Amino acid sequence: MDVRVNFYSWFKDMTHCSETVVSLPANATVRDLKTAVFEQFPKLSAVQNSMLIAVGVDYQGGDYTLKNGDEVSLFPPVQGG
Amino acid sequence: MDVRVNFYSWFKDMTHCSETVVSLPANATVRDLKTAVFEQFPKLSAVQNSMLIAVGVDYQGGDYTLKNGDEVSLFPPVQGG
Amino acid sequence: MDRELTITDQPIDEPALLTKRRLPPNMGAVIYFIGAVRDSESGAPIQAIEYEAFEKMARHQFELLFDQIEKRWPVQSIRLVHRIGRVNAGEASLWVELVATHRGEAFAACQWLIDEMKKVVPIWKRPVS
Amino acid sequence: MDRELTITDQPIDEPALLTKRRLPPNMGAVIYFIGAVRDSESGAPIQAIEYEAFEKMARHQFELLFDQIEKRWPVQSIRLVHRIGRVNAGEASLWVELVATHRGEAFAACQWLIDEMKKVVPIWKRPVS
Repeated sequence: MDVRVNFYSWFKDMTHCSETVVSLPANATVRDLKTAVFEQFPKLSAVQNSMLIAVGVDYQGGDYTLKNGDEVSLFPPVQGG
Repeated sequence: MDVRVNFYSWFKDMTHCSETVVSLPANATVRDLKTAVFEQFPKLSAVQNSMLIAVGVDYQGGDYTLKNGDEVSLFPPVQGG
Repeated sequence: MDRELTITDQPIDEPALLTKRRLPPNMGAVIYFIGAVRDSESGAPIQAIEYEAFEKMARHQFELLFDQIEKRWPVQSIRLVHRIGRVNAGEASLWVELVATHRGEAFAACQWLIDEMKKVVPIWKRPVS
Repeated sequence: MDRELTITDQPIDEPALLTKRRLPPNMGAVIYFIGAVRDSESGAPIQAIEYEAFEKMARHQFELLFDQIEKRWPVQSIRLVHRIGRVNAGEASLWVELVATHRGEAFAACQWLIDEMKKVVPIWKRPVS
């Protein structure tokens, strides 16, 4: 399946893009997606400890199983206010 | 010396007046003043545990030595806001 | 610390007070607290509250509290308005504005101020039913 | 609990927001918190902050926080405005209004809301020097 991945804030600066699409096997997890994204954008793996991950509009952990049509967002710590 | 005593809030209702003057010996303390006031207004002694006492615009305890011209205020717990 | 204290028998004009806010560009947080008269007290309906103040002492006690805040928190300014006399239910009796660099000290100082004023500032309430 | 959430690239119009306040007569406490952009960041002068939001998720995360407040404190209403895009130093980026019966819950809920939003609501800052 193809999963769209969005980047926000300075993650966009690191990847030089605001979104990408990664191809994953059926039943792939968020963890699998991260691995695929880090292959495409190695710099991001260095900041994975401060990376937040959302599927749709909810935060999800590595074990979350992705399904077709899911949209994943990767971004640094938020700083509203 | 003569000391003016002011009452506020429901202390006025208990004493039926907003102020009085008590005559005290020189070097009398706030404690002496309370005794004199309670003689004049016995009802007040029943609420002395919730009585606040100011000399001028500052709170004072029983040991405070009064001087000529001091103005004392007796009132129940405050409730601003 | 800038301070402005008003004890008044007139309604609190929040829009006018807002217009006069001074917010220097190095300040990041503003808090307003508005205390309003509720339409019941101890379960019984009321029309208003009549506030009585020993005004001269109230001013002095407010200033002592402001002194304490100045010592304890880096607060830029406080404006406080307390209404006295009859205040109808639904109307504001207390308005406080506090400007500070960060929200932590603004919240801490504002809460402390209101808690303490209710212990030491000689103002009393009398419900009007 | 009434809620009103606005994410906007326009200046926050505090007087207009004040005019639209709903204060039912059984409510005793209103708190406003205004977060303003300061003219320095980490010691260096800045002109503005550029706020970026993942808006759809930001709205959802704000609503989840409001849900939590509704469960935890007896709050009557929350109105929250967060500005995005360029916000010049001295201007407000965040405006929160919270109406409650008593001040204790108003302060607690307001502080909790701001602390939590800074952890979960996807909005980011970029200083403009």
